[in-house]
Amino acid sequence: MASPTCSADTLAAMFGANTTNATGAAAFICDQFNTVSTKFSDTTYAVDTTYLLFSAYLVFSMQLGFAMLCAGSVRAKNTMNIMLTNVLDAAAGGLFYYLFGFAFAFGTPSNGFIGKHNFALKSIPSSVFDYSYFLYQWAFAIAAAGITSGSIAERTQFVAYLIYSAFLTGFVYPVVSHWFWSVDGWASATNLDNLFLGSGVIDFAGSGVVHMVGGIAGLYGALIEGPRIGRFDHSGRAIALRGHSASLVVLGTFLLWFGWYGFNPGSFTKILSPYESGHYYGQWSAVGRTAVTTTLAGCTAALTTLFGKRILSGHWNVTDVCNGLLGGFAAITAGCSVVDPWAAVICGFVAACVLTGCNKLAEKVKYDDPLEAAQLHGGCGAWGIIFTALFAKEKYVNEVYPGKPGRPYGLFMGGGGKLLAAHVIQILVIFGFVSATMGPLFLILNKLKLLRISAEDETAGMDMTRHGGFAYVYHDDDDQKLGIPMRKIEPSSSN
Amino acid sequence: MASPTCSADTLAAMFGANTTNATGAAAFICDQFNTVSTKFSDTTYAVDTTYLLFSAYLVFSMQLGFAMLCAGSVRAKNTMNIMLTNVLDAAAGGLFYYLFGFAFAFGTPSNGFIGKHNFALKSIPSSVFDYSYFLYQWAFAIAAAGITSGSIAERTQFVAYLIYSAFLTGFVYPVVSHWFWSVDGWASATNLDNLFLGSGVIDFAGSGVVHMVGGIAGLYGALIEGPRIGRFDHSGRAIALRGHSASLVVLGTFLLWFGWYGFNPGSFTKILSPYESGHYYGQWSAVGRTAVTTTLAGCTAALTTLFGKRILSGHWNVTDVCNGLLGGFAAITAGCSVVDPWAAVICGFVAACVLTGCNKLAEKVKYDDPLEAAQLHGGCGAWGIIFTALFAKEKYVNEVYPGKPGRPYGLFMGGGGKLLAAHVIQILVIFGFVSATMGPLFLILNKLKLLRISAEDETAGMDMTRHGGFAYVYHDDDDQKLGIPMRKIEPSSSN
Amino acid sequence: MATTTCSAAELTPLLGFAANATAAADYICNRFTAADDQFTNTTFAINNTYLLFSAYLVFAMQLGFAMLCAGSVRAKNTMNIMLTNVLDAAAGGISYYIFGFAFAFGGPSNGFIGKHNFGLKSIPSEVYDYSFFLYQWAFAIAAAGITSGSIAERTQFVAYLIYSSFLTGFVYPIVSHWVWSSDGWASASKTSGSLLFGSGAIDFAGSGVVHMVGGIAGLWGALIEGPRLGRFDRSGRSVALRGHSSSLVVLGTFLLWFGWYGFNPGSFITISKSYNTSDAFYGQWSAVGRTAVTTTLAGCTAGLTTLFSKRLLVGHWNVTDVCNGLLGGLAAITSGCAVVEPWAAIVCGFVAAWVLIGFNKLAEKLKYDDPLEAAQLHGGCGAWGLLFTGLFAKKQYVHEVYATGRPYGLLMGGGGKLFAAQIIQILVIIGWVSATMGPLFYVLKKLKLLRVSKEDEMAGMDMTRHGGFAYVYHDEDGSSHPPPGFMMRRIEPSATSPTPNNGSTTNVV
Repeated sequence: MASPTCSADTLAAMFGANTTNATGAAAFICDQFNTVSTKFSDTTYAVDTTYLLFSAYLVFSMQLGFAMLCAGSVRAKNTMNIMLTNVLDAAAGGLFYYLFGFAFAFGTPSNGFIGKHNFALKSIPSSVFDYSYFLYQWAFAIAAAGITSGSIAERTQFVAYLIYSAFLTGFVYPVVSHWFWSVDGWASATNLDNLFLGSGVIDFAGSGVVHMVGGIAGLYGALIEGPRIGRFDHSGRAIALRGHSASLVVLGTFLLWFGWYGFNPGSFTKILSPYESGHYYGQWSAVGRTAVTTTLAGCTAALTTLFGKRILSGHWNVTDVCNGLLGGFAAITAGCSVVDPWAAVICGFVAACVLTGCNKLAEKVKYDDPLEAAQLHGGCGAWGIIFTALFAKEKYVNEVYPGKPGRPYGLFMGGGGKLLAAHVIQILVIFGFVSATMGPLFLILNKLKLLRISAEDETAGMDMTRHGGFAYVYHDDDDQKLGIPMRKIEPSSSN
Repeated sequence: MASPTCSADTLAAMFGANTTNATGAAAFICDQFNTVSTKFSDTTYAVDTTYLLFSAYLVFSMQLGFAMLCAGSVRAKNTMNIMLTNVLDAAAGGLFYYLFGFAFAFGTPSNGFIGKHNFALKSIPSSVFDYSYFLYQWAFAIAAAGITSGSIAERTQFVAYLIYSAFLTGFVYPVVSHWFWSVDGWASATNLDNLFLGSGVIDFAGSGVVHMVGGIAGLYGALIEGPRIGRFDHSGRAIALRGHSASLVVLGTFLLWFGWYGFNPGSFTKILSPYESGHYYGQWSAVGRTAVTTTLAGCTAALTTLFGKRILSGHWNVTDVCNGLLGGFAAITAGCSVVDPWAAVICGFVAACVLTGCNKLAEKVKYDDPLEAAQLHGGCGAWGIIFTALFAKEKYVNEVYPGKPGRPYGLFMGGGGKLLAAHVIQILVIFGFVSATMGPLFLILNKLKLLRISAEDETAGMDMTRHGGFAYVYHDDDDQKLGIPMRKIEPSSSN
Repeated sequence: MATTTCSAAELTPLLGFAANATAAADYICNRFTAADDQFTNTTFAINNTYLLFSAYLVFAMQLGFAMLCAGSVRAKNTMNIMLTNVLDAAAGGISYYIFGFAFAFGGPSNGFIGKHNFGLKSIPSEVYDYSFFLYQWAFAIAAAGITSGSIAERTQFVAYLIYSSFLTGFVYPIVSHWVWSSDGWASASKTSGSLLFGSGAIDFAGSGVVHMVGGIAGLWGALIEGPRLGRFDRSGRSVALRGHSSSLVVLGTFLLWFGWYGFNPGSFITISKSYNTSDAFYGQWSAVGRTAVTTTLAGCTAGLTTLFSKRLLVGHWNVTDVCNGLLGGLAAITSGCAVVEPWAAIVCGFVAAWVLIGFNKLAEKLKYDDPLEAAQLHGGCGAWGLLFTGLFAKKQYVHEVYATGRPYGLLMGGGGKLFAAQIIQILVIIGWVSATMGPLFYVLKKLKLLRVSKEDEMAGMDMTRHGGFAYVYHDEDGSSHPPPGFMMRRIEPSATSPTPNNGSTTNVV
């Protein structure tokens, strides 16, 4: 942006000879202006960092949301197991992403495939990256692993979990994010010198990079493990294995919603960037618009699911509504910053339909995914990528991805098919890469008998067999001794 | 920081006598500059206050985290009791800290021992303190009392709770925070005129001031009360009295983690302070770095605990991992702003070992602490203070505590032993002061028979006897009438 | 804020001495203009950051409501009440986007209803940015959330959908137009025409606009539906129907408290604004901090007051009552939070706790059943909050937050004008909500769309309407064969369809 920097020589010449001390006066004035200019620079750093850090904290709270959503969606006997995986996603992810994940993803300068600098935060902060940026990206990385854990819940050995989680957070996800988000990535929309198809892929906050990656990894895990015991009966009919607590599901969903306000609007990473100097419309408006499109897509998807399920199944089902809502969010994530609010409504509506369709399909092919993660994040994520290529608005694309006027934009907005082509390739490439990495990994784990727990353990529940006890103890052990069947938590005064 | 102040006289002199209206021109230009300067001042206040307020809100959310963590860690029959204590920490703390706590802690000018101004927020806002600063400090104060409530859970009379909580929040904690954080405190690192041992104590966000104070108070409470009934059997073997809900424990832990991002990075209280004008590296980077060190310490501690416990007990235990995580956070709190990220990894690793060791010791000496609060906050807090004295980096110390170049820094970083000496004294002084105040208080309460509830009440649970009923009513009383023992909820199997 | 406007025409003659005065003046002024533009940008960025994060906090209150409501109802209706909370947010999002925001803030308009910006048309503008819409949406859904508590456990889901969209899409936006929009007839920030009593009603963050509206809507709903089965026994004695989980109640309360920091201090909308006082450190940022402090103190005082008075009245240290008291204090301070001193907030909280206790006694006497005490809490304490503002608003703060020369609190020597305006606001809100929501609930009742059948109510709505209970603490197959030592020790939630047994109830207290 224009800044009030000042050249003393120029000004001195203008003052001319009949000023007593032209040079001095000019230097004095220019000093002042330069001070002003540096202070603006300081202020900008402070404002942007404040914005980015609090966004990162919000994204982090999504990990809490995932933990509660997963916990509520599994049966009580596996609650400890799934929550432990969520805590470890964050913890192990923190170390791996610090040591090499961030370097693979954003280390620059590098080739288009993988980054190779900044291991263990070496030479950070720099003029390009600050610590806050690392923190923000870490919070994203752990979200991807959280998605996958839902797909393979209730039947996976804990060791297998540790291995795939490290591999996903430390390698697969960083590489994909390098391709689409790093300035060097081969398909990145910010790789201005060498835009893929003259356009680059617009995956603003990661429908593909985060959600599809997590979802497809989950798909392979769940496919290779096979369904949970009792999920399909002898005649092949699907039997719902309901989660143990709808309260936790709603809690988790709302926390994810809350965190998504860091995920999508936060992906700007800066808020103090005017689009036009001194005007009320700037990046802050775009940030607000992103929050609005996010909200509307989720809301529409939830309502669509509500009425759709009412018609299909006859119930007003809260967990389905929660999943629909999240499907809407996963879909809008790619395009949230470059579409109009009305388009977000369309995005949410279709996302709900995509999710319902994928779920029907999954049932038909006897695919069991306790949290519908592959359908939700994989399916709706893919739709979101397509959606962006259809509805991206010219004005917004140029504002959000500056420095290269005349970019292709959404097909339905008159921007031609180039963006769509790039996005279709994105979907295929992500699908291919995750299949080529996570598929073999799960297969090997399966061969080594490290993937699935034994049938006895599964029936008894992993909490008892692996994690030292059940998650809930609603009444005292003493009471049981009496041999009286207690109906509620009414501890009789024992001894 | 340098600001563009402008003197019209100086400038007029430079323009010189033979100019048409030198004074007018100079006044005009300087007016402009002074306006700019005022606006910078306004902007800085706005940015810093925004940063501080949102940090305060995050710290407040830790109270929610404590409530959930405590609730999940006690048995169902005492849930209402412990949650009530957490709500009251915040509520009573708010009043006491407003009336006198803040004055004791930060009222200035004062002596090195206790503050004596600003009772009931008198003459606030001032150029030193604004309302937001009070709010932030209040959120800290209630955290200390929250820690203690965990140690004495499940067996303490509610009245005793009210008394000690008021005393701790209103007097003990404020005095300690005055010593180490106020500009007048005898051991404060910001007491530039009179630095203790030429160094002052670097307890940036309160491993000692908050965590050790809370933990040691809890230690005395729990020691004087003795263990819960049934915690150690006749032969003296320890019996785990498990909490009733692991979901609440995980929820609480994640909320504490979330809130810790306000606790540690927020302790800068300002973000718009450049270290070097116009450079990308400034306090905003230090804030980000603090968030990163905090994250890494917690993550490492969690992983260490996971594998450590797997080896020691054979389980992958989620509640232990949660405690380990929190131990890592409590430890890094003192040094978070002055150490490198790699040092935070070491801090977390040792913190996990310290916690495991303290727990072993507690079991051996038959000390019963339902939330391991004394071990976790006391033990890891003390380690954190030592850690800071070992690993504090020269550059960071001078940036974070400016105005006095050549401060001592970490022993292992080549900074000599002065800081370590100061920190050892801090540990001893905190231990002594809390022992001398909280110990007698609990003893007197015990003598007055106000401390521990009766054995009957303890067996029946305090919720029933003191709080009007149990926390959970999972089914209707109606059902009981049927006399049929209902075993489960059978969801109509879908089609 | 003063702007650094520099005009080259003004500066050129002053620089008459210079060799090239025009160029020099241009040069200098260009730089000042650039600085000024940057200040504008910076201010927008800061204010939007502030407003957006406040909006996120307010949104977190919806989560708080969901958890509070879930914990306060019986287990068999948990899914139902949580679904209504999710839908408040979702349906509210769509309807507020399409027309709610336009009704509330679409200006220029008349004093009664807004008529621009439907579907966010011509937004962002100089006046409103997207973030303002998001913030107001988060407020709108809070109002509907309040009402859902009053009519919990006995309302048909369809009725819920209808009243919720009517409330969020029409009733609430209109009230907020009156009191908050720059065109509203009772607004204290009215920019054209004369102010109500030369003062306008000061309802800073919505004790009236949000809380009373939600509470009174709930009052009519609960009155028309009547109490839950078993709430009052045959002899008319009240029987407490306790919620199923205090943990969720406490979780919800803390989340609401957390979100309230977005609700009250966030209502300033901007933070980077100087008050142009002699003290450079004092500006809107201080007022924002003060608002957070008054909010905290009012809630804390109300919580403590409730604790001790309930101990005296009932003999228990009751956590759910304390939570409700706390929320009552917060609802009361919402109106005056920005214009009162911290010590006044303590008065506010103290009285709010007694108002709530009083209304609860009254409700019991009148056999009014409100599962979450929403009408008493948000309606009663909200009304007290409006009166409180009329009594305790401080001159200096009113002038800083609104405009100089305004009437202020009666007890602070500011005369009765503000107080009168506040009373009018209370009456008008009661009247308007009664005139709109009352008939709506009545019509729904006539159409038999309001209340569920007795059987459904006994069995619980989760089973009959929402496909199953919220909690399944053990497996169908899990009971199969765990080794005896591994018996799960936990509550056994009970059965499928309990046959209604003559509505007899047990004493749970």
